[in-house]
Amino acid sequence: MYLHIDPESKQKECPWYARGFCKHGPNCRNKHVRKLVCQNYLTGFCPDGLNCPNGHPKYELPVMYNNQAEGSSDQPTQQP
Amino acid sequence: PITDVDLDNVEDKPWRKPGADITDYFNYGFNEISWRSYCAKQKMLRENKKMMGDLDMGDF
Amino acid sequence: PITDVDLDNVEDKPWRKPGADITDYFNYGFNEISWRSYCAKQKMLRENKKMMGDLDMGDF
Ligand SMILES: [Zn+2]
Ligand SMILES: [Zn+2]
Repeated sequence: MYLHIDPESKQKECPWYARGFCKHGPNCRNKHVRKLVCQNYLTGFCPDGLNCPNGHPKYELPVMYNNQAEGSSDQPTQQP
Repeated sequence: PITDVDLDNVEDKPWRKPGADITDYFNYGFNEISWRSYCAKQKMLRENKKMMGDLDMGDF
Repeated sequence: PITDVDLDNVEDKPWRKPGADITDYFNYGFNEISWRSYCAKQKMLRENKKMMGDLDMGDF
């Protein structure tokens, strides 16, 4: 991997990748944390919630990213 | 499968707690009520399919 | 929501290129096909639910 992106800036987990897909791939400014998917959550319900060892790909992006549905930028817009 | 798990058997229903995010537990916008009805429907479909499997599918 | 990201609008689909690592783009073992069907399931179940909301849920 070419570290032309400062690894320091990769500290934050990428919200798009955490939801399943990020179009920036290896060039993303955020960290792509690879996980296994929770089959229960994929079916529709997982009783373990946040304690589940596997990933729950959420549908909605965090509020601060909502104006960037296309993932056009990896920098969150600061909401007042 | 998870659709056979009765929500009544899930102890202390953590998604109901204050501050809990229901989307940590339910996907596809389900809540307790809609998830129950979805599971019931899935069960019905499975049973229907089993019954159909006992028939000659060539008739359909 | 994440389903607003249309794969068809992603120019030149870099994950298809030789040498590309698809797991840089797709998490959870998704690929283009399974990701599209996951998004379709999201849309379908959420739209269904909206329709069901207009009915009396007691019927289900
Ligand atoms: Zn990313
Ligand atoms: Zn889970």
